[in-house]
Order: sequence, then structure tokens, then C-alpha cells
Amino acid sequence: MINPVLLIAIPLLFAFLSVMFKKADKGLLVLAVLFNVLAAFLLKETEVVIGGWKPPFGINLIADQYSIFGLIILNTVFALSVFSSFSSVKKYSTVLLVSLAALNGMMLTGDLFNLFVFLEIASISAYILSTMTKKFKGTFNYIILGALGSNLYLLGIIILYSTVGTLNMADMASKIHLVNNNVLLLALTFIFAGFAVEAKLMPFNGWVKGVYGNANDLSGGIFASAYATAAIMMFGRIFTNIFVLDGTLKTIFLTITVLTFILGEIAAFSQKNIRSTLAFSSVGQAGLIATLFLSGLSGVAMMQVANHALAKLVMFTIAGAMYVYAGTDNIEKLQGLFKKHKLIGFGFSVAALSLVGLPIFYGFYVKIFALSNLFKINSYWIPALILFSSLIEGIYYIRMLAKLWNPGEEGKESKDEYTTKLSLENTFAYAVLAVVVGLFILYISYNPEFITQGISNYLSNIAGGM
Amino acid sequence: MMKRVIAALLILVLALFIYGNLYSTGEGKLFPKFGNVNLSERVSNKFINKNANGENGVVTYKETKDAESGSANMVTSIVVNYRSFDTLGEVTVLFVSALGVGLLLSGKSRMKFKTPPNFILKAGVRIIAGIILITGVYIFIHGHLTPGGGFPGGSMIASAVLLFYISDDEFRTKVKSFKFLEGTAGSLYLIFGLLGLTMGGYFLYNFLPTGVVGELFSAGIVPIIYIFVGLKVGSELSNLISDFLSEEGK
Amino acid sequence: MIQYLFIGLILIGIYGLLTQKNLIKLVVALNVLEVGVNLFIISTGYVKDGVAPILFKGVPSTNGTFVDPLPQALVLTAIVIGVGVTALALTVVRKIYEKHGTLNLDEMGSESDD
Amino acid sequence: MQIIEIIVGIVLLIFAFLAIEAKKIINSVIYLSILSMLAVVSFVFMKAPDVAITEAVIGSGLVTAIFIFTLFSIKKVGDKK
Repeated sequence: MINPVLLIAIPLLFAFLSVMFKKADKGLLVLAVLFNVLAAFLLKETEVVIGGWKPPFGINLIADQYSIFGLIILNTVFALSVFSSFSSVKKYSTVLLVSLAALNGMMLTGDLFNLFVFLEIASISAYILSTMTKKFKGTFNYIILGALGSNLYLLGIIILYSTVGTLNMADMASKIHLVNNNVLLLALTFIFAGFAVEAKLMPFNGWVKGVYGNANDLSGGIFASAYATAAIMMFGRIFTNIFVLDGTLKTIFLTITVLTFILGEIAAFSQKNIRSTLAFSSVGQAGLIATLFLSGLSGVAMMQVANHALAKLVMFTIAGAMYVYAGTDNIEKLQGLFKKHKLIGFGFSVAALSLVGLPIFYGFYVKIFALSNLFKINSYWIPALILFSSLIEGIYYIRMLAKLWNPGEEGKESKDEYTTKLSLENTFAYAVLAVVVGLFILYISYNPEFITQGISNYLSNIAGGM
Repeated sequence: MMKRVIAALLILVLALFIYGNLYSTGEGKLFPKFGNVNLSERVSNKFINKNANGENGVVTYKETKDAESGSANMVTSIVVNYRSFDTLGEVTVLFVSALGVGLLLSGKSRMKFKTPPNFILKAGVRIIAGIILITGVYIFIHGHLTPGGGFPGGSMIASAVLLFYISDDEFRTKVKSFKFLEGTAGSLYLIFGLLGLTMGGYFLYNFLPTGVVGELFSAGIVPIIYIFVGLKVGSELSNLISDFLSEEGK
Repeated sequence: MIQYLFIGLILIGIYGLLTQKNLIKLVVALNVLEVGVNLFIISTGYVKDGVAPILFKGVPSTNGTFVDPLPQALVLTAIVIGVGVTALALTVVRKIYEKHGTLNLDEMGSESDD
Repeated sequence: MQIIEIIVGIVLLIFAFLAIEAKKIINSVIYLSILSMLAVVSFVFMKAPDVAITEAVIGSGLVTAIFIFTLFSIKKVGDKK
């Protein structure tokens, strides 16, 4: 029996210890990451309180199917990212430990203000991690928007606190129907705006290109998989379990998320660099997952979270490695790169095709499931728009893969003289990552129950079932 | 100029949106008017009466014994007892931002000011800094009785260090020892939390007797935790200042 | 009435974030916003004729005597978090100045590699 | 008492506006420091001594110091915009 608080306390303790014992910091990082992966898999459904104070008064940690699912993905992708890009860790091991603790805390906490605190720790560590590639302008943008977002979130929860007098999530959920509609509208708008920054939703995602588009192999993997998972899962928790939206507010928020999806994919279509394409694709995917959550399809959204986290982990790590070792991530300059590194190319291609949702891949299964359920509960607008954006997504990913495998002009036979002179170093770790995750995605494509068995309760709510 | 007008219009819309909705009247629970707060509907009602886990009547200063949270300062009892987990996170925020500043500004030499400090400044600082240091320590030791606590106390220590930096061009704290103090205080906070987990079954459980409300040795682990917080905040902010005053080597 | 003014402070902060071009001014605007949020939070806990939430001799702990202590605890956390963010932001400003030689957002070139 | 609180609030707003619209950066920082000090007064009016002490030490002390040190380090003190 593992107490979920250890998932937060152990990385944090190791972070403090790593300041004292500078020489052992990487060892402590490895230990904490391994411990967290193990603990996440062993975690049972439970609820613990901190300090012995009963929930509405003290802070509680909730480990239900939802958060355990998120924790397993989060800790696994974090570990894979750290191990495959271990040469980029350098001085940042303490920051990584703190961010691991904070992401776990975000997933587990059952208190709205405690969520704010963990959100701040996670985003401050993210600011520091984003300085790894010395692109400070992007970092500054991120700091300003992130601080604005967290202040708005704080304002929102304070309005709710002074109206109903509680900060606990479960207690808030039971009292939220008492609140006056106008006050609720205001508070939820602030909370949504605050979360939109971290979850990369529409008006507040100006930082994404500067940070994701300039990431290296380590920070890219961690931002696009671990941070994205934690942020979108918390978005889902807040807007499906605690505040159930309906009426105009739901329409407005759904419009924002669907627009995020479409505009993200259109922006990704026009990018020339792999990392900025992936950055806008992340924005689009965040919009898609948020749309699924807001439509009440939590189960499908969680499946897409898993698909997105695994796919983006591989793609961003490899794209970051291209930047670090080849010096560029321009698609034109890197044509034919995967001919030199076939295993890496295999993982990257599987990940991309699964994200797009090509038949025979896991993503296809998720998208069909999502669309059929959306048709059942919604008008035809949202599914149609999702199909349209998926088409755009498919076009640019396949175009990118074609260039990377097949040098030369599109549709022509490949010519070796176009093949890039650049190549990657340190390929062993990346190849292992790519093959492992690629094979795993192929495995779950044929055994989708592997992912869904843990969240069967969430899925049973959906019409049609599995 | 155009941009300013648009921004001003946007702010105006936002202002109307906030004022219109926040102070609206109608069905359901409304946002309370300034001063007209009904505490009995809020969770803090139980924090005031110290009966979150049961009834124990009215709490009186220097009389009530073994209350569930024995601190006379209610803010302190919330910060380091009822919501101690938030404080742990807060300490971590400072920790990680000081760390980030250190990673980015790791210059070797110290920034020099244009005018060298004169004798009066040097002598004055020596007297005042001592007083500030003692006040800071007093504030975080008495955090559970009087206003103040680990955060202001720790920052007072840091401001004494800041005064030394201003008054002496050559002054540079022994960064290593501060780093060590920072790590130790943070680890001890967590170890106390884990001790609570093993002794009481809850992380950050207050496992010491809480004593009589209002006495110096009361409130269980609250003063101890606040001392750790004070030391940690003090050393972190001192590190921060020292990093801000460093320059790329010459 | 006084709460209106604190919300005004928040709005001025947001206005600053929208209009300013200078990096340090942006950080200043962020701080104005934070001060406004903190004041607003404290104001939601104020009880008319209440006393500070500290037990002293002769003050019985009954409802209506004290102001709400919880917002004060939250603001303590928020202030410290604000310092952390400000320090980090200013460090990044310094790094940007070292790299680009200007503090004005418009005068900086783009950062992409190509 | 009420009137004093409101006057302090209005002065707060004025200094916030000055801090954002000041021509010189150093003035902007000084106005921010004054704003912080006035916020301390407001905190005391609203019976929050703990917050007032913390804001006095951190908000108007240390934050101002790190702003000034940043200005020193980029050697732009007094320069126009």
C-alpha cells in the first residue's frame, strides 16, 4: 500500500538533498524518477488527508481511477524523457525533481488553492527548463502570460470561496449549484482563462511557439508530454467533475476549444520547422482534448491524452535531438534524415501516424470512437469541424514524413544527392525510445483494452460502451 | 496610440463585465458586500474556534489547553497546521526560483557600485543589521503568538544581508554555507512531515502536544516548522540577492 | 466601495500588460496586478468591526469577532509566489538585455534560427 | 475611518497609473515601491497584520531592491524609456 503523498514528498526531498550533495544530483534524479514510476503503477484507489484534518478544512489528495491513469502516463513519459535525453540534464536535475513533484501534486490534489500552488511550482520550473536553449524572449513571454493566468485563476477561486465558503473540490462541487448565475459566470471565466494559459487554449497560447518551438530534446519531451498531460488532465478534472457547464457558457467555451483546434492545425500547416509544426500541433491537440472533455466524453479524452503524450514524447524528443546535434530542424535541410537512422524514423513515423489517426493505428480507434459519440450527443458541427482539422493534420504530417524519408521533390523518385549531410549523435538512447514507444503504440492499436481497462468506470458512462 | 485606445476599450469592457456580474442581485448565493461577511458559512469558522475535528467550545487565551491547533495566531495555525501542505509548496516556489536565478546569473565577481560606501554607512549598517537580524529571528520564533512568522522573519534576515552587501563592496556571503542551510531546512521540513506520517498516520501530522494557547512552548510542531521556514526563506533570499549582485567574471 | 478600487488596480495592471513595450515596465505591471489581487483577496475576508485574527487576553473566540483568517493565509502564499516570479522575470530581462542590447520588445529581432 | 480608507485606495490607483505610465524606468520602480507601502496601510486597515508585515518586508523592500539591482546591472538608470 503506497501513500500517494510519497509521490510528491520523495522527489521534493531528493530535490532539497540534491542542493546539499551536488555531486549526487543525477543519481538522486534517477532514483526519484524510478520510484515515482513504480509508485504510480502500484497506487491503489484511495484518498488521504494531509495533517489529519478532515477534507473541507484540510487538504486532501485524491487517487481515483482518473488521477491514477494520469499519474501512470505522466510518470512514465517523464522517466522515458529523462532517460533518453540524459546527456541534456546537466545542471537541471534539481529543477526536474521539483517539476516532477509539482506535476504529481497537480494530478493528485483535491483542493483548489493547493492546485494553484502546484501549478505555480510547475510553471516556475517550466520557465527555468525553457531557458535551456537560451531563447529568453520566449521564456519572458511565457512568464508574463503564465503569471497573468495564475492570477486570474486565483481571482476566480477567491470569488467562489467568498460566495460558498470552501476551497475543497468535492465540497465545492456539491455547493456550486447554489451560486448565483452571474457570479458563477464571472468566476468560471477567470478560472477558464487561468487554465487556458497552461492548457494552451486560444487567446492565451502566444507563448507556445517561443517555448515549444525552441525546446531541446529534454525540455521538448517534458513540456509536450508530461506538462501537457498534467495541464489537460487538470482542465478535465475542473470542468467535468467540479464545475459542470451548461447553457451559453458551455457553448462559448466549446467554441473557444474547437477554434483552438482548427487554428492550431492551420498554423501548424504553414510552419517550416519541425519543432514549430509540432508546437502548433500540440495547441491543436489540446483544443481537441478540451473539446472532448467539455462535451462530456471524459473516457475518450483520456484515451486521446495517452495517445498524444506517447506520440509527442517521441516526436519532440527526436525533433529536439535534431536541433541539438544537427543544428537545425528545418524540414528542407533535413530531407532523408531517417534513411540514416531507420529505427528513429520508425518510432517517429508510428507516433505521427497514430496522432493523425490513420487506420490500423491507435489514434484511428480513438478518433472513430470520439466522432461516433459526438454525433450521438451533439449537432453535426463539432464532428464535422474535427474531421476537417484532422484532414489538415494528416496532410502536413504525411508531407513531413515523406520529406524526412524520401529526399527530393514530392511525388518524385528519391535521389540520394538530396539526402542531408547532417546526422544525429547519441542515437542509441533515442533509437531505444523510438522503438519501445513505437512498438507499444502498435501493440495498443491491436489491444486497445490495455489502455482502457484502468478507466472502465469512466468509459461505462459513455453511450455505446466499448 | 491606436493600441492604447483599443487596450483602454478592452479594459472598459472587462470592467463592466466584472462590476456587472460580481455585484449582481438575484437568485442564489451572491458575492458578499464588503464587510458583510458571514463567517459561519465558511470553513474558516472552524479554524477560528479550533474545532475542525470536533467540538470544543470557546477558545480562551492562556486558558484553553490541548486545543487541536494550539497557536494563538490563527493565520499561523492555518499556514503551518491546517494548510501546511500549501506552505511546503510555497517554500518550494522560492527554492526553485532562487535556484533558477542562480543557474542563469552565476557570475564569478561581485558588482561594484559607482560610489564607494562611506564610513558612516558602514558603521551604521553594522549596528542596524544586528538589530534587524535579531528582530527577524524574534519574529519567526514568535510566529504562533504575534503577527509575523517564517516568511517576514526570513526576509528580514535577508534584508540584513542586503544591507551588508550595500555597505561593503567586498562583502560576499559564503554561498556554500547558505546553500547547505537551505537544503537542510527544506529536508527537515519534509522529514518532519514524514515523521508525522509514521507517527500519526498523516503527512505533516502535528504529533507533539499542543499545550496552552498563548504560551511560547505551545502549538506542537508549528513553531519548529516556522523556524525551518524562516531559515529557509532567509537563506534563499540571501542567495537570490547575492546572485543578483554577481557579474560575469573579469 | 473600496473593493471597486482594488478591482481597478487589477484592471490597471492588465492595461499595463497590454500596452507596455518595455520589459521592466511589464514586470512592474505584473506587480501592480499582484498587489491588486492580494488586496482584493484580503477585502473579501473583512468583517465590519472585526479584529485581527489573533487571540489576546479578553478576546473571546466567537463568530463575528474576528476577520476571516483564511484569505490572509492565502495572500501570504500569493505574496511569496509573486516574489519568486518577479525575481525570475527580472533575471530573464537581464539575460535578454545581454543578448539583444535593448529592453524594448519592438526593437528586438526574432529569435528563430533560420 | 471609512473616508481615510477610500482616500488611500484612490491614492493607490493614482500611483498604480503613475507606475505604469512613468517615462523613466527608475521612477516607475519607485512608484511601485510607494504603491506597495500604501498597500501595507490598506492591509492594516483591513485587520491583516501578518500580511502587512510580509508585504512591508518583501513587497516594498526586497522586490524594490532586486528591481534596482537589475537596473544597475543593465546600467540604464535614468535613461529615457
